[in-house]
Amino acid sequence: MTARSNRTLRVGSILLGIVLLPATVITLFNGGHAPPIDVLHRYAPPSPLHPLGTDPFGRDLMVHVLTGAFNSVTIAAISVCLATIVGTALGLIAAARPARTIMGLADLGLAFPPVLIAALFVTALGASATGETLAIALFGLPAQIRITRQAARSILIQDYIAASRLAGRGPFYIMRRHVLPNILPLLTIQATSSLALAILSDAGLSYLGLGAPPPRPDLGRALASYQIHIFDHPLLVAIPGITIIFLVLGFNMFGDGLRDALDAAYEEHTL
Amino acid sequence: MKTVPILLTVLAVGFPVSHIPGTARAADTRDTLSIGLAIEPPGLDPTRGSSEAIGMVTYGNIYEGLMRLDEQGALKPLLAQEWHISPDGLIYDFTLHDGVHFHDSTLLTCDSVKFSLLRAGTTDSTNPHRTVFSQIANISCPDSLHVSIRLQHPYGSFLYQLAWNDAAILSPTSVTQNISHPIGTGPFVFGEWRRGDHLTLTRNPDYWGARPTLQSVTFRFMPDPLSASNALLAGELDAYPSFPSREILSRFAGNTQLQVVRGSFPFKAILALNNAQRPFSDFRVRQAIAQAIDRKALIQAVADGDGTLLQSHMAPDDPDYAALPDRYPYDPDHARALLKEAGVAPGTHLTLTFPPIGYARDSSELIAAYLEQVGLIVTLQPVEWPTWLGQVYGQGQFDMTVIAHTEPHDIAIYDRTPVYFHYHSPVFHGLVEQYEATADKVRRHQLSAQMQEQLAQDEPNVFLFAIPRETVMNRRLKGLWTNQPIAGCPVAGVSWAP
Amino acid sequence: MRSLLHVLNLSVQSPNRPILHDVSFTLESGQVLAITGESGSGKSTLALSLTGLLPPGFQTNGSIRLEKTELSTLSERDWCQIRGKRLGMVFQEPMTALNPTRRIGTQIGDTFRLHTTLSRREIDTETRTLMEQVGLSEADVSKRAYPHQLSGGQRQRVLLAMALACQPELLIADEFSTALDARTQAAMMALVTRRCETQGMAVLMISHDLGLVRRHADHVLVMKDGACVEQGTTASVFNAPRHPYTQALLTMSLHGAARTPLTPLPVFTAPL
Amino acid sequence: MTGMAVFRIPLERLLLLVVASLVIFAAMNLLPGDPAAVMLGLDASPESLAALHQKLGLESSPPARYLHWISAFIRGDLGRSYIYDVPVRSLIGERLQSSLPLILLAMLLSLGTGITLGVMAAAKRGTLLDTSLMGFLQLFKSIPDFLLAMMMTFLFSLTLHWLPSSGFPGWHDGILPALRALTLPAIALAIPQAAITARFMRSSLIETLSQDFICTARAQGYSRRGVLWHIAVPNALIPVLTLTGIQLPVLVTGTIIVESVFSLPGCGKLLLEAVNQRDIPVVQNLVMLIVASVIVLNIVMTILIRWFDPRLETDLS
Repeated sequence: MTARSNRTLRVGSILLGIVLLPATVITLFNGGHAPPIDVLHRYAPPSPLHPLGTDPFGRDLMVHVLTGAFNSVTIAAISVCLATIVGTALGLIAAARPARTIMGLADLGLAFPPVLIAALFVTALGASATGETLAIALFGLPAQIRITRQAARSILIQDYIAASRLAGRGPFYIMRRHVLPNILPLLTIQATSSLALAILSDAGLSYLGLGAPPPRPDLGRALASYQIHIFDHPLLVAIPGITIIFLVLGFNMFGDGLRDALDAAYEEHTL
Repeated sequence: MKTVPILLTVLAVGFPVSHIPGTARAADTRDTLSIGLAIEPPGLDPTRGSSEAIGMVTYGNIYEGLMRLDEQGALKPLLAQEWHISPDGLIYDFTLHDGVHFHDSTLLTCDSVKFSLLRAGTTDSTNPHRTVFSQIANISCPDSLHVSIRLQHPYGSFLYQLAWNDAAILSPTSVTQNISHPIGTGPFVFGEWRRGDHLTLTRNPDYWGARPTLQSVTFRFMPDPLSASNALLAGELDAYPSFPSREILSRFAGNTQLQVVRGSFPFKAILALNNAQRPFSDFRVRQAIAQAIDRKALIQAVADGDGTLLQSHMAPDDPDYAALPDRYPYDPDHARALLKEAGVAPGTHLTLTFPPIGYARDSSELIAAYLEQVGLIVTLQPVEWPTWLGQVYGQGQFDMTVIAHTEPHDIAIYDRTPVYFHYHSPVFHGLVEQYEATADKVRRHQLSAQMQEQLAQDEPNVFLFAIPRETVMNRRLKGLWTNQPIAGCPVAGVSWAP
Repeated sequence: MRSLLHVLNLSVQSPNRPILHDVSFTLESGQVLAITGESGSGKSTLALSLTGLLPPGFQTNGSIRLEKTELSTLSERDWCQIRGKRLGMVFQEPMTALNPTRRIGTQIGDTFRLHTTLSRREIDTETRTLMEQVGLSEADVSKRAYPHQLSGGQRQRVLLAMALACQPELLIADEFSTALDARTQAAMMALVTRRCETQGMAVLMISHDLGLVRRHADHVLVMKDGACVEQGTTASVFNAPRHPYTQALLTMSLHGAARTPLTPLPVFTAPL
Repeated sequence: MTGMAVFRIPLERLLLLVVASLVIFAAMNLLPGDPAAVMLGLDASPESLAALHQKLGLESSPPARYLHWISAFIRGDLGRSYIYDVPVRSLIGERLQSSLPLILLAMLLSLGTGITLGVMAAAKRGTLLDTSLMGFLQLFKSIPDFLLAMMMTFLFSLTLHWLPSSGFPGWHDGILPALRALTLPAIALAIPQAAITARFMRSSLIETLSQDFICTARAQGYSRRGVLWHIAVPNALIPVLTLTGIQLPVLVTGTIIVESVFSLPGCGKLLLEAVNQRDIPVVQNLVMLIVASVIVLNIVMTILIRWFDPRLETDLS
C-alpha cells in the first residue's frame, strides 16, 4: 500500500512538475501576460525559437499555454483557498451545534449546478477573473462544509474532548487546539483534490466564455479559440488539452497518493 | 433627420447551434434546400428588430416591399409595377401589381401599403428605420392599385429605403403575429420553426409571380464553423452563405460536390472611438491611434490576408466608393510623438470593449497589443450583445470598441445625433444635407466621395478593413445570392442543375 | 457413534508467517469439541480453514476429511455444496454478521434456497418453523424484520437458524455466544446440544470461555501459538491438565480473569 | 414516525426551493442591460420602451415582481420569452426532447459502466487488471468533458464518420436517427461520471467485502460470484447512489457543456443563449426548473436509498 501510494504521489508530482515548473519560470518573466503577437509568423512549425510553434496570432504556443496554465492554476488555487477557509469555518460551526441553516445552505449549493452559479455570477458582474474565482469557490463550498463537519464530529465525540470541556475549555479553544490540528491532514488532501476539480471548472467555464476575459492566457479559452484548427494545426488543440489533463491528473494523483500515505501512517500509528 | 442604424455582422463564433441531418438527396429532381446560417433570428418581424438574421430568412422569401435590391445591389421594383417621382422630389406615385394575396389570403391593396408605411413611422413604432418613414407627410389611395406618397421634404434615398426588409408591405390583419408566424406576399410561406435548431419555409402555391422551383427550404442555425463544415461535407447542408471561418475554408478545396464562391457585402470593420471624451476628442490622439495600428497585419491575422484596407466608411464594392490614399499609415514612432504632443502620458489606461464575434475578438486582442507598443495600457472588456447594444451603442458609454457595420451605404450615420461615437462635424453635416436634397446621380456620387474624404481626414474612428464574403455551396446549386448587398438570402430563383 | 471430522497435520501459512502447525484431531457425530486458547492462538483461523473461507494467499497443508469427503483439496464449486448444507457455521459478532439490508426471513430462507428445491411457500413455512425452534416466536420477531431492529441475542438466534436450516452434520460455532448474557447463552447452548442428541450433529465450538467449555464440551483442544498443546476429554483436561499452558489457563479462569490474555497482545503485522 | 420522516425531507427541500428562487430572482435582477431595449432593437423610442416596460411588468417593485413570478411559476405559467416572444413553456418543452433523453442515457451509461467496472476492479483487487483499470479511470476523470467531447467528435464523426457530429433530428423521423445523434454526447457526458462512479464503487465494494456478513453468506453456501452480486453489490450500491445524487448537478453542468459542443438544441444551450440575450423569463424559469428537478431527483434518490438501506428509516424517525 505504501509503495503504491508513493508511486501515485511520485507520478502526480512529476505530472505537476512538468507543467508547473516551467509555467512558474515563464510567468516570472512575463508577469502572466500573453506572449507578443507576431503576425508575420503565424502558425509557425516547431523550431528552436518556438519549441511548439506559434498560434494564429504568431504567439509562441508553449509560452502561451504555460502562462495560461499558471493563470488557471492561480484562479483554481485562490478559489480553493476561499472555499477551504470559509467551508472549514462553517463546517466547524455546523459540527459544534445543530446548524440547520448552514447545512441547508450546503444543500442549496448541491442543488445549484455549478455552471449556473457561474453564468449568473459572470453575467451579473461581467466576465472577470474575480467573478469566475468566486463562482468556483462557491460551488466547492458545500463539499468543504460537509467534509469538515463530518471530520470534526468524529473528533468531537472523543473522550479527551469531553475531558477538555469538563476542564472548562471553551468551544473556540477546543476547535483550535484539538479539532483543527486533527483534521488538518484531511483538509490538505481535500484541498488537493479540490484543486483538480477547480481546474476542470475553470477550463469548462472559460471554454463556454464564462471565465476570466482575455488577454490573459487561459487554457479553456485557448482550446475554445484553437479548436477550429483541429484539422490543419492539431498541435494547437493537443498542447493545451494535454496541459489541462496533466494538471488535473497530477492534482488528482497527488491527492490520492497523499491520502494513501496518510492512511498508512494512521494505521501504523493506531495498531 | 436622416438616420441609418447599423446592422451587426453575424460572423459569430458563439455557441454552436444544430442542424438536421439526412434530408433526401435524390439524384435528379431535388426541390428542397438546406442553408446554414450563423445566427438565429430572435423573431421574424422585420419591423420589430434590426437583427440581420431576420432578413436572411425572410427578405424576398416571405416579405416583399414596393422595391427590392437585386444581387448586385441595384434598385428594382417588386410589388410596384412602376413608379413616378415628382420633379420637386416630394411625391412618389406607385402602381401595384394586380391580384397579389398575402399568405393569410387577404388581397394586397393601396390600403395595405398605406397601413404598413404609416405604421412604420408613428412615434411608438418599433421599426429600426422609423425616422425614414416619419418623413412621410401622407399617403393617399386614388384607387386600390395606386399609391401616392407625399414626403415632408425631399429625400434622395427614399426609394432605396423602400427596398429594405423593414419597408415590407404587411397584411393589417396578421401584423401582430409576424414575430412568430410571419405573413407576407412572398414566394414562400412560413412552415415550422424549431428554435435553436432550424426554420422551414414552403412554397407559396398562390404566389403572384414566377413559381419558385423549390418546394421547401430549411434554414439551419449553426454558428460553429467546425460543425457547419462537417455538415456541409456530409451533405447535410447544401449551402452556407457568409461562412464564418476563413481558416476552415481549406477543407473544401478540391471538393467535387462543394465550391467556395466569393462575393461582396458592405462589411466595414472599424475601431470606434468615443469622440466626446478625452483623449479621443483630440484629433491628434485619434490620428496617433490610427498610426499605432498595423492594419495590414490586422488583415493578415483576422482575415488571413484576404481583405481590403479601409480609409473611410464605405465598402469597396459600393458604387459610390472612392479610392483614397492611406492618410494615416502605420508609424508607431509618429504615433508616440503625437501622443506626447497631445499630452497623453505613457501608461494611460484605456478600455477596449468588444462584442462576442470572432473578428472583433481577434482585432481587439491585436489592437491592444499594438497600442501597448506606443505606451497605452489597454484593458480588454468582452461583453455580450445586449450589453454592447445597451451600453456602447445605446448610451455611447465606452472608450474604444471594434465593430463591423454591414448595412449598405450607411455613411450618413456620421451625421446622426446622437451617434454612439459622438462625432459632430458641421462640414460633414452640410455635405449630407446637400446629398439628400440632390436627385442627380453624378452630383450625388461626387458628394458621396467628399463625405468619404471628410471622414478619412477627421478619422473619427479608425477605419480598419473590409473582407469579402465567402459562400460555401453545392456546385449544382444555381441562383443563390453570393453577394449580400442587403441582409437577405432570397431563394425564389434558386434551382438545382441536373 | 461414527467419526465425522478428521483433521490430520493441518498447517496454515499466511502470506508472511505460519499460523497453524500440525493440528490433528477427530470429531465424532453427536459430540461437542471445544477449541480453546487465548486470542491469536489460531482458533479462528482453524475455524475458517475448516470451512474453506481463508482469505486469498493463505496456504493449507494437511488433510481435513468430513466423513469421506476430503475438504482440503475441494474445488470452490464443491465447497458451495458442503457449506451451509453439511457444515453450518456461526460467527462471533452478532452485530455485524447479518446483512443489514435484507430481511431476516430472507436471510434464513437463503440457506434453503441454496441447497434445496423447496418452493417459495415451503421455504416460508420452513423458515417460520426454524425461527420458532431457535426461540424467535412470531409474536416477538417478524420474518420481515431487519437485523437492526433485533437485539444481539435475537440476531444470534437468526444466525443459528441460518446455520441449522439444512440440518448440517457439523456446526462450527466461533465464540458464538460470548457477546450474550448468561441466560441467553445457556438457552442457545441448550438448543445446540439438543440437536446433537436428536440428530447426531457434531459441534466444533471455539471459545475462550472455559466455564462454557466445561459445561458443554465432550472434548477439549487447547491451542497456543497455532499449535495444539493438549487435547482430551473435557474431564481429563480440566481435572488433570498436563501442559503448563493449560494449567495457567485454568488458574486464570478460576480467578475469573479468563478474558485477560496471558501475554501482551501480539502486534498484528499481517498485510492490511 | 416513519410517515413523519418521509414528509420531513420534502418539506425541508421545499424551503430550499424558496431560497433557490430568491437567489435566482436576485441574480437576474442584478443583470445589467435593459431587456426591453434588447427586444426592441437599436432605434427604440423612449415611448415604445416605456410601453414595453409596462407590458413586461418591469415597472413594478421587485417584491411584487417576485411574487408575481413565483405564483405564476407554481401555476405552470412560465411567462413569455423576451427574445422569441413565445411561451417559455413551449420553448423548454421543445428542448426537453433532446435534453431529457440525453441526461437519462448518460446516467444509465455512467451507472451501468461505472458499477460494472467498479465490481470488476474490486473482484480482481490487486491484479494488473485492477491497477490498469484504476489508472485509466483516473485519467478519464481528469479530462474535461468539453475536451472529451471534442476528441470524440474528431475521432468518431470527423475522421471515422460513424456518428453525426452535431445536431438533433428530433423524434418524428424515428428513434434511430435521434439515438444516433445522442450517442456521442451521452458517452462524452457519461465517461467522467462513470470513472468517478467506478472508483467509488470499487472502494465501496472492497469495504463491503470485508464485512462479517459476507463470511456468513459464504458459510451459508453462497459461491464467490453469488455473494458478490447478491450480497455485496446491493450493499455497496448504497453509497454509490448517494454519490449519484450529489453528482446530479455536475451532470447538469456537463449537459450544458456537451450540448454546446455537439450543437444539441437542448435546455443547456437554451440557457446559455438566454443568458447571453438577457432573456430573463427564460433564464429565470429554466434555472428554477433545473434546480427544482435536481431537488426533486434528490428526494427520489433519498427514497431509493432508504429502500435499499432499511437502517435509515428508523434513524430518521
